[in-house]
Amino acid sequence: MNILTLFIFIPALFGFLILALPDGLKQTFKYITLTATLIQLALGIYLYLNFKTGAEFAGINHEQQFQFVQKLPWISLNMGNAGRMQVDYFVGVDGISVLMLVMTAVVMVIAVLASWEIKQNLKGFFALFLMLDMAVAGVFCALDFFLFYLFYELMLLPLYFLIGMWGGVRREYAAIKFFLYTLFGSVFMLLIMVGLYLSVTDPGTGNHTFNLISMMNPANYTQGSVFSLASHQTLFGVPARVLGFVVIFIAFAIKVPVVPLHTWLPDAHVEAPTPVSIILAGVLLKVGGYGIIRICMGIFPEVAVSGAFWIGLLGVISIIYGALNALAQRDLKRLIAYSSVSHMGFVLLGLASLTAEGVSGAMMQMVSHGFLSSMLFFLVGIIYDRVHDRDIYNFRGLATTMPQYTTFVMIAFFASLGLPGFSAFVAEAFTLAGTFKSDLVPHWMAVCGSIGILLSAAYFLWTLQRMFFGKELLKGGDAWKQALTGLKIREKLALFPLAVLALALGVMPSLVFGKINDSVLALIEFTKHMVR
Amino acid sequence: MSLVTVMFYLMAVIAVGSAVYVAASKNLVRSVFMFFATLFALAGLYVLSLADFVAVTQVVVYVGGILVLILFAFMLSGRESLAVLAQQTNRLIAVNKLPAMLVAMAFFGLLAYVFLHARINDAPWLQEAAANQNVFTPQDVTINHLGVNLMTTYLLPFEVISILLLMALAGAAHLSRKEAEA
Amino acid sequence: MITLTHYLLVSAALFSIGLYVILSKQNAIQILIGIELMLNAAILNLVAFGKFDKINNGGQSFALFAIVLAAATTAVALAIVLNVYRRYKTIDPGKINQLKD
Amino acid sequence: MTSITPHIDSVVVTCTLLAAGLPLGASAVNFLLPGKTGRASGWLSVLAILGSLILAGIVFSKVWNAGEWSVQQAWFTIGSTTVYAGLLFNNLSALMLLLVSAIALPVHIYSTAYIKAAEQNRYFTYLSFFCFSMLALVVVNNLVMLYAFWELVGFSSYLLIGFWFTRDGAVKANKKAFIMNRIGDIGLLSAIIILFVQYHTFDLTLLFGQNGLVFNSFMRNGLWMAPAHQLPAVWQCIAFGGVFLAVAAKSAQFPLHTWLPDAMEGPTSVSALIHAATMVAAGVFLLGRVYPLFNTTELDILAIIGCFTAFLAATIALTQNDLKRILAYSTISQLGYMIMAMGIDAYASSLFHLVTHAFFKCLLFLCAGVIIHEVQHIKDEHQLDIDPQNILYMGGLRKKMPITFMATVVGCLALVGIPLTSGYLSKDGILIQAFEWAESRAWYYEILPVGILLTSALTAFYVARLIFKVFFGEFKLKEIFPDIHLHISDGSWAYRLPLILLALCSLFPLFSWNPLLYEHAWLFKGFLPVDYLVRENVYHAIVPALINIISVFVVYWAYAVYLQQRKLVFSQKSFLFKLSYHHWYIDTFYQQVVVKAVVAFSQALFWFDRQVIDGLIHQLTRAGKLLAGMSAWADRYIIDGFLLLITQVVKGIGSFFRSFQGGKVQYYLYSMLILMLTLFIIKLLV
Repeated sequence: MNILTLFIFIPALFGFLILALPDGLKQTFKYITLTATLIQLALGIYLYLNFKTGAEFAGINHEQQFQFVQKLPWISLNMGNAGRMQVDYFVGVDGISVLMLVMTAVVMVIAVLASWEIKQNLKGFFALFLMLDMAVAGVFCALDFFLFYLFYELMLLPLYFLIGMWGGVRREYAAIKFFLYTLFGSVFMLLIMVGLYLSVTDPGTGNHTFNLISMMNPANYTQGSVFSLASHQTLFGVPARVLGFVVIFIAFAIKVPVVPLHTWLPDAHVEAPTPVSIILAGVLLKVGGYGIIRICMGIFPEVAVSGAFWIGLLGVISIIYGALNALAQRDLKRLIAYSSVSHMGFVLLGLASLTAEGVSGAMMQMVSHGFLSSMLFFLVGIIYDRVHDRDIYNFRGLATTMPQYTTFVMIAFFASLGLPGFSAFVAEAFTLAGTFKSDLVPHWMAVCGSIGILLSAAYFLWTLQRMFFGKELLKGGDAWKQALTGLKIREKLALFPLAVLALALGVMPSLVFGKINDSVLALIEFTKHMVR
Repeated sequence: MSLVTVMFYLMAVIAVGSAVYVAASKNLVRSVFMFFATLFALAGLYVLSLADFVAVTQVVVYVGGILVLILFAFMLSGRESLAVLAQQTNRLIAVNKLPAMLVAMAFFGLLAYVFLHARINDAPWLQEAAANQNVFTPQDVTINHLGVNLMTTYLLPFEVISILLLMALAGAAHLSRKEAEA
Repeated sequence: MITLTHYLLVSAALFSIGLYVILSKQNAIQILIGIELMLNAAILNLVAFGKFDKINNGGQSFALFAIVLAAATTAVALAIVLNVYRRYKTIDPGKINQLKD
Repeated sequence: MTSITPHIDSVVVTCTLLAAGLPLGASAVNFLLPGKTGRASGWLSVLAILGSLILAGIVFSKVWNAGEWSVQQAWFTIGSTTVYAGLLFNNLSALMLLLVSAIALPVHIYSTAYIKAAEQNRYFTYLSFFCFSMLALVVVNNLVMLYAFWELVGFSSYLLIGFWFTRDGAVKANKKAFIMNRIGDIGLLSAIIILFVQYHTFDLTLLFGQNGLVFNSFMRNGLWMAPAHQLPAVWQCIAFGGVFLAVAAKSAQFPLHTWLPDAMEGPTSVSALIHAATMVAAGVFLLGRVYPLFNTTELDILAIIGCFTAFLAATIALTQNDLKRILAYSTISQLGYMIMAMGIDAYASSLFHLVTHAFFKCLLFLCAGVIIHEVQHIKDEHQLDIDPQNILYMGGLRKKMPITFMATVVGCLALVGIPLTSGYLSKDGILIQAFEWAESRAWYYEILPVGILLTSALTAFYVARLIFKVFFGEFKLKEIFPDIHLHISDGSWAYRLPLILLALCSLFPLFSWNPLLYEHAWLFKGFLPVDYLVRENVYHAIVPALINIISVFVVYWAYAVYLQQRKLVFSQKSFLFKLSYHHWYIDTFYQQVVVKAVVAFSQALFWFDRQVIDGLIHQLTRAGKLLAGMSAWADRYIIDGFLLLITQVVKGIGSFFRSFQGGKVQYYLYSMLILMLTLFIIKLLV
């Protein structure tokens, strides 16, 4: 049995188990889910440890360089004159995706631990949760565009219900907004996908193929097809490949999210229950970044190069805009949501630079943000569970009431604002270094990006000062004080590993860089090669 | 203008005016009594048309017979119809009457058109009658001649109508009789 | 000078009024009155033209017949009206519509 | 470049690592064993720093004047760049290592008495962590790690300023301190990135060492040429600007100095260690590290800023009433000296002053701490509503706390620069070199040494004011509240020992056998190029004499004003007094203009986000809904309506004809009549 297949479908298996069990056993559901995610985590660690590095395992555009590959024919339809329609079940990892998988596994465990507070309709919740887990894992493994798209869309459905049914007051609004936004992006991606399918042939069989890796090789495009590099076709007066890039980029930019397309995020985060917020911020945003690397840059590298300025500009705008917006918030969760916008802006900026430093920094930022945003949302969830309020102005002096909690908050905040020793610092510093080094984006973008670091200090410290320090003063008075108990074992169990991970990645960045370096270098080399 | 002319117009106006009142009045009793006026005015017109006997018959049969009959029927039909009638809005031109009004006007227009364009006064048989002295003059005593004619020239119709009257009498009596076994 | 046309116009007016009454009234007795009006209009014509038949007295004779017939029909009609009233408790011809599909 | 001298290598490296690692260990132990450890945690940290001091001494003895060398090990690889973790040994690192641990030890001892037992665990966690960051900062060999520890000292400073986190003032101050330092940090980060891109390395030795990369780069045709890369010349200026921002933030130079006085909200021992002696000197240290980067213009800017800051802070210190704030502004002022010294090429003097200043300013703060501690006791005992740091409540303390008094006097004399103190040696060196520097330039450069001379006079005045207000005259608090009991003393040995130690270090013998000539100080020589030629000129005689005469005069004047109740020249209502008292309104300006503008801007952006961007989305939604509504309407009324119309028409025709068969007599009549009429009309028309 292929380990990736196991990784993907373990959650589904347990999901079916939950569906099959009677409602009387509903107290066991969370343990079942926890077991599933723990198995997944174990598999993830196994993957990480056994992942071979070296230039011959770089992946990116060489199918044979991927590891843990499984390729099975899945849909094969003889369509007469149109040839055979061929969709493969094709999974595999390279340096870029293996880290995403490990991170996903960790975040999922944390999210399950955060799900303890869910009280209603447990069966539905955990079944959807595991379905989401499966879809996310699938997205990161899939090397067939069709499969990728399938999992990509499959993520939407459980999320819609998870937000819409277990969310806050305006959950329907948020869920619909989220759903429509994402669907808007992905529907057009479908068109491009079909266009690519019709343009690309498998060199082995001569059939059209959805194989992502085949799509990266210009030689596989049939002569005169829409997306062929040589044919310079235009659609609506725009070069077809530019259009394809832009459409797919918009789809993933909505996920990231990039500034003019971000407004679903604060609403979705604020309304979503804690575990869903964690998954949303920890994993789903990274699907956007991962997609940009794997698909936008992989298939349309020359457009990524020529459009680097605009991508970088969007990144810089996201960084500063998100940070300034965070500064204006009084809802703690919304503040963190906007800070996510800001931090994910670094990812975009790093990717735009197309330098080894920038792309590695962006990858690091994704992993780092995965852990840190999970931690932040978990922390907000803790306080929200206790008093059902998260307005910053309603709290003061929490450090006196909940010292341990405050310690974790401080770790999370300072790690997020890029204190050296934590992962975000390495990520942001090298993102900026890569940006400055790059010939594709102007130097001033790096300087502007660094202003985001300053602003992040401003909003996090303001929150700390306003909410945690000073004389104890709670809006709910003694009732709140009673409710604001110290951390439970379960909560510590979730927070502690995250803090340790953030610290470990900051002190030993090679944990990440060591695995991704070959792939990143290959990607850079590949884009340069394509441009030539 | 001669007295005859004046009388004609007077009678005509009374006849038409009272007829209009009959049509317009919501009060059935009033309209029935106003119908008297019409009938009297018509009797007057008969006289002016030199038909004294017809005028007398008109008064006797209609006023003395038919109208009394109508009043009886009306009273027998009970308060209810009165009440229904009293409820009707007292407007001359009610919307639901408008089609009827229009049709009636149109018919009047039609008739007037025909009468005005027919040039009846110049009809050949009238000229002939005038030439043969076959026209009543106010000095004539008509009633003798009429009696003779009824019994001679118009004997058959006279008898047939008598039988018809008898049948009507019997029929009316039969109809108005209380139904014992109904 | 009063000509035939005058009589005809008066009779036309009476006829039209009778017509109107018949069309618009919802009371059988009033409708009957309308019929009488129309009959009288016809009789007026008979009388008016009868003036020019001194020898045969056709107009006046038939005017007499008509008057008598009118009386007869009225009597029968009223009897019918009474019966109708007894059966339907109304004398509105519009409401006696059992023939309607 | 990595000239490893084998025989001292391993010992020195181990010692250095241990010296930095011991406080980290102490900090970690304290952090992980929270709760009721109480004083034990304090002693753990003291032992750790004592160990550091000894190790630092060993390192110093082996590294001082032994050339420059470094060791390193690959840390991680990113792309094709390998980032190393390594140590750099030269005179500067060795000296700083020793200095930091030497200052830290007395402060640690002092703190064991100063901080309540219940809070010691947390306090020493932070303090040891600071020592670790600071010690590491001075020995690392590359810019990435330099930046990391640079920010970590800022972070530990943040923790310590806000140590009493229930006080609003403290937490606001630490937020301010961190954010202002962050401005410097991003400057430094930008500079590091620029250097990295330009030279493809982070290594300090490679960059700034003898014949390093920086020496081999030059400007040509508006381009900044380096061996491997070139950038537009403006980026060199930006790199300088970044470094300057970093220095200004960390060393509290204008315009980023306002955080330092606020930082006095922290415990006094912290102020002594971090905000007087060590961390704030890190800016000067950084300048020392990257010194070769700057060109003449940039150095001039540094000198001007330093001189201006020195003057500015001195004028502010004249009128402050808060004991610690006076010292804080004095610190800013002295840091200005150092920066200026860097700017005028007096590299060695600057570092010399850094060291001497560290001792005497730390001493002054600790003295202040003792005083404040005693007043605080009175306050707590009698439930008085007073500010224990306000010098207006003090007076006549010299008899009650003789050791403190003596120590303060020594510190103050050193600060003013009276002969026989260390301050005299270092400060006079700066002044003399300032005059020399100005001499070789245009006349208007003279404003710098004159300004700094003026600042010296101002220093003498505020120092005298402080001493007279605090130690002479009568105890004012007793006058205001006559029924209080006083039992003021110098405190326990944990207070006295550090004071005595530091006071001794503030005198000349530690630095030079000759109390009058700064050129003879061993420390000074350690930073000079080998071929440095001592230029004997007239300034060496005139300047020290001038300063001392002025100082003595000013001190006497202050004595006259404050003790003999002569009238003050400046009225408290005058503009100058207000300007000084309100710190030149700089803080007000930042708060009112900068902060408010940023906050307002962020609110506006949020409004924009909600109303415009999200509003656009909502409008789109509404448009979509409208479209849907329209098509639904069309579906219902046009497409469906058409079918409905047909049925309606058929039905209408049907009922029209049916109405003729309605059983209503009058309708039959109607139809008959209308038909007749119609026929007639047709007949008539045709």
